[in-house]
Amino acid sequence: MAEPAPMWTVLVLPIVLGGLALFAASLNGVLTAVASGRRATLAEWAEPLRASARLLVRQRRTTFRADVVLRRVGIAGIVVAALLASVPTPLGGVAVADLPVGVVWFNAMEILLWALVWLTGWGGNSAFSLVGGYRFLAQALAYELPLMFALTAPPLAADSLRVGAIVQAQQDVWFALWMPLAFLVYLIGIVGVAFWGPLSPPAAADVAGGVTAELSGADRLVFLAGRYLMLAAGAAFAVPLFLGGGQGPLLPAWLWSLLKMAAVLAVLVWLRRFSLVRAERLMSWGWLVLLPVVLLQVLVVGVVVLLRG
Amino acid sequence: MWEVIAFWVLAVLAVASGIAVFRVDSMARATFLLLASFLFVAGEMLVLELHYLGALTVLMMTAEMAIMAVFMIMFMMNPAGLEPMEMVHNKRGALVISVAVFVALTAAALVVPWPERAAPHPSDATHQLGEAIMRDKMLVMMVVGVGLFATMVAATLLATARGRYGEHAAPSRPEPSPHAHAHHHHAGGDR
Amino acid sequence: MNLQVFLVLAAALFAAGLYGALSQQSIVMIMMGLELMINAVLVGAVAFWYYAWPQQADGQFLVLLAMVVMAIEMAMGFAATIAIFRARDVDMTDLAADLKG
Amino acid sequence: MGWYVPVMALAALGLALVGATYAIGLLVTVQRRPLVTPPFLAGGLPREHAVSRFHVRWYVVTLLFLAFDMEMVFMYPWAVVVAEVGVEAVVEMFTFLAVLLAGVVYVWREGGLRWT
Amino acid sequence: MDLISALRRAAFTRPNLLLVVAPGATGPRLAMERFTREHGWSLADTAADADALVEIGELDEPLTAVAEVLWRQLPRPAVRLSLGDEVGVGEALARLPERLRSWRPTDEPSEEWPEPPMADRAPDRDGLRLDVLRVPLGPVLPYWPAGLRLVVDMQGDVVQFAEVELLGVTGRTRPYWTGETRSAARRLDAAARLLGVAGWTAMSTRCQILRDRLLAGGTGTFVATEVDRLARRVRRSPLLGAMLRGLAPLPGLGDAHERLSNWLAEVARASTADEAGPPVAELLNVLPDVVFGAELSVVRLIVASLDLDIAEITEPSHGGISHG
Repeated sequence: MAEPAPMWTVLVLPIVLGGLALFAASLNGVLTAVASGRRATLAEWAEPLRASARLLVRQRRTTFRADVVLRRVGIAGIVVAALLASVPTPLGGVAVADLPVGVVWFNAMEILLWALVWLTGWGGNSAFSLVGGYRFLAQALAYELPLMFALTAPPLAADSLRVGAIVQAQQDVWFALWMPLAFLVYLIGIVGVAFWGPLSPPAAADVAGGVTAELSGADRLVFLAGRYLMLAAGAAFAVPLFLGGGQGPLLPAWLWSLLKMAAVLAVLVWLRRFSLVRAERLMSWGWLVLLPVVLLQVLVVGVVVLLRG
Repeated sequence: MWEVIAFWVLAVLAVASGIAVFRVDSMARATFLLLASFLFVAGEMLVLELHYLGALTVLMMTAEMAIMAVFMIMFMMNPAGLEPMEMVHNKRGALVISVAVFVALTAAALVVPWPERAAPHPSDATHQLGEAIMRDKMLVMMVVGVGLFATMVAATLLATARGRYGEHAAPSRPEPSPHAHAHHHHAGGDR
Repeated sequence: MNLQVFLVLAAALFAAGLYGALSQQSIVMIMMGLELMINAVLVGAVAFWYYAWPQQADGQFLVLLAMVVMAIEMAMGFAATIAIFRARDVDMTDLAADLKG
Repeated sequence: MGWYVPVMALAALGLALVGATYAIGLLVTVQRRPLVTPPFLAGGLPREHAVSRFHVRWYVVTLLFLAFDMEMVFMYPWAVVVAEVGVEAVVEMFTFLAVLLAGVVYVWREGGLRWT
Repeated sequence: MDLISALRRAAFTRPNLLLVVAPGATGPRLAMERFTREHGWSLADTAADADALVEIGELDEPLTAVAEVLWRQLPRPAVRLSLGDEVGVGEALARLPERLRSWRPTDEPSEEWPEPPMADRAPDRDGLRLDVLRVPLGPVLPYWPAGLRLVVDMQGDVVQFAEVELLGVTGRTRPYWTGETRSAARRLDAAARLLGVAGWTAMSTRCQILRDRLLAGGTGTFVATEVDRLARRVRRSPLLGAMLRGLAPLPGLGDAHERLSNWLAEVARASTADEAGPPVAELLNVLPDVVFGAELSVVRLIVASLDLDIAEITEPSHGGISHG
């Protein structure tokens, strides 16, 4: 069992995750600019910084008789949950804490958003933000179980819940190659956890921004940053689980990890080009399509593990 | 050293949030105080190096308390506690009983000579658990599986209004609820 | 930090849950009290496994069972509450005491 | 216990970062006092408080999720010991899953997954 | 201190706008959308995220009341502008960042708001008597027809009762979409709004670009081929199909997905048929029935799929057409 990692990793993780989140926000800004017919100049890449400055300068806002305590717990909690979710994620072999149950820990941290996003919606005492919070739970009931089973496949093949062991087990072939369905269901789950792209009805424009309908100023900045951090944490965790962590020719391990994380994150950000999915459709797809598919995948992995002996 | 401090801090917080659950007015706060109590207990498990059980408690309890919050908000009179009301009966009697139980249990805990640690700890508690589930606890898991299936069927039967065979088997076009045009002062509009 | 102290913590959580279950009127609040009592069972099981029988997994398995029992209790409790609420438009235990002897 | 010291440090650092953002906000903002207004209702005023008894339509799925979620309790330890225990582990776990999937099919046929 | 002023200068280079549009003032709205698209600004979803409140066209008494409520909901710094026609849009917006930077806190009276009671309960076909929320949809919502307010009573997020109100109908409003190329552009504008509500922002922006090119006198053939390619992609998209198929089937108009496909097919064939669909008044009468029992997201899609131009209604009838 690897010994606990040195403390400097605690300082590196927020920098790496923050950088990935900023990259995701910039890429999203540029894709929107290109879709609107503008050229992808440096100003478009710097859009998130300008937006952050704007939100910091603006006055914060609350609704009357709103539950400010619960809303603040919801907003700040998402940032902390995203950071804690990346605890077992190794950057080229070194993680903040390579827990013996890294996969279960990541699953536990990402499910915290069930409580946190709903609290943000409830805390606004506003019809649109309340509807947004309940939409998040309706979606979560559809993608959460398939995501949990997708998270079970790599540990099954690596005989351990420790992320370091899962990376070792991918010496010859990456898990993404021989369990593609688990990888796909995992990515759908991550897009759902960060309510991004086709799964963004909890914060969609049709209900005036959903859970963000009453957020302004620093509250809005911390909430949207938390959402990007959670998307980055999910994309980053896909690398050790399915893409062989830091393994790759020529470049050092930590650089390979970073490149793969950025690539997965770019694909997830690109998903915003698609239209939304209604909660009712997602519910039947989740239970009647994703769940059997990922169970089949786990069965196949189990049989392969048995044959390999 | 860390362990003892962590234990005491988590223990006090767990009991405090457990008691606070029944003292707050807002149902949302009550539910998430209960979740906080569970998270502190999960912290206690991590202090005892039971990594799997600690993470599992956070995983399962967060989902359950989020669902609990949905039902609490649906069924409680004023969910946000904006108009505090007393929804209790014989509060004093309950207090006396629970304090008596606490004293009795604590006395038992301190008096009875519990068998101290007999054997060294397994290196990987999760592995030990997994081994047990697959071997001598397999029958229990099967019974639990059938129990869960029975729960799904029973809960669905109780909860759904329209059974598959009842008179409104097919969900017909929803009939309009009796709304007079000037509909906002209900006759029986109890708060 | 020994077995006795963990058991006192379990006793405290159990007493808090018992107080809640006895004093509240609404079915859903009583279920919150029951959940807190099962929380005490979790603490007790973990303490016994760590301090008394670490070589076999019965203590850990009891924690899993406690969680399963809690989930089944919640599912059935909510289903019953929905049924009563739909039939009688009320969720107070006092008004649903038909089976009382 | 050594594992969780960096984890707690990271959580504290996360809260510190959020606190710093709010502090910079207070330093830089044009108006420190937050604005208290009614909720945004497309230009209208609310007739009642939004925090109310929200009639969720998918409560049947929550009950199904509670029951099926308990499967995960056994799934993770199972994944760790499959290689050792061998065939009967896979057979047993997938009969367990088959029983639960039967429950899902039942709820689907009862119309639990459609709600409006 | 120069750091803070630098930050404040950077903060307002691309402000968010919240538009309060009078029914007839489609011209300035299109100019506004073109300006924000070309300069990278964005239209705010909610008052909480808006830097400026822009009143477009001639606002009658109810719409002015709406603007007043919204103005008090905008966090500071905030600027209030009103625009009559397309001419003044460009430089009025260009001056906006400067006005925001030079905003100074004036001691506005923070008067109290009327506090609403707790929600009330009502029966529901689901058998559970739970709370009902009255939510006025519109007039100021993303991708929402100007001048329409659909007051819905929701239990959970399912609509139990709907009532149509019309704001800003002053008898002097002239519909903007008249003439040959404009009715083709109208179809593209309606398609852009429906795709926006469905969350397909890339395709919605594409429709807006083609609409503006058509309005600026773009040669018919070039736009037609582009629209044909776009129509094919929209018709074949599985996600959009799952979203729109089967919504609000109306006699002679088909469901939301068919209506969208027909609009784009019409523009592609450049044969803007004279029968421009049923009159708006008739659609408004049908609307409360159609949205009854639907989820809030579905209601938004249905309203966007009907392409309602309130300016076509001449006599100001404020009597709500309600059913539920």
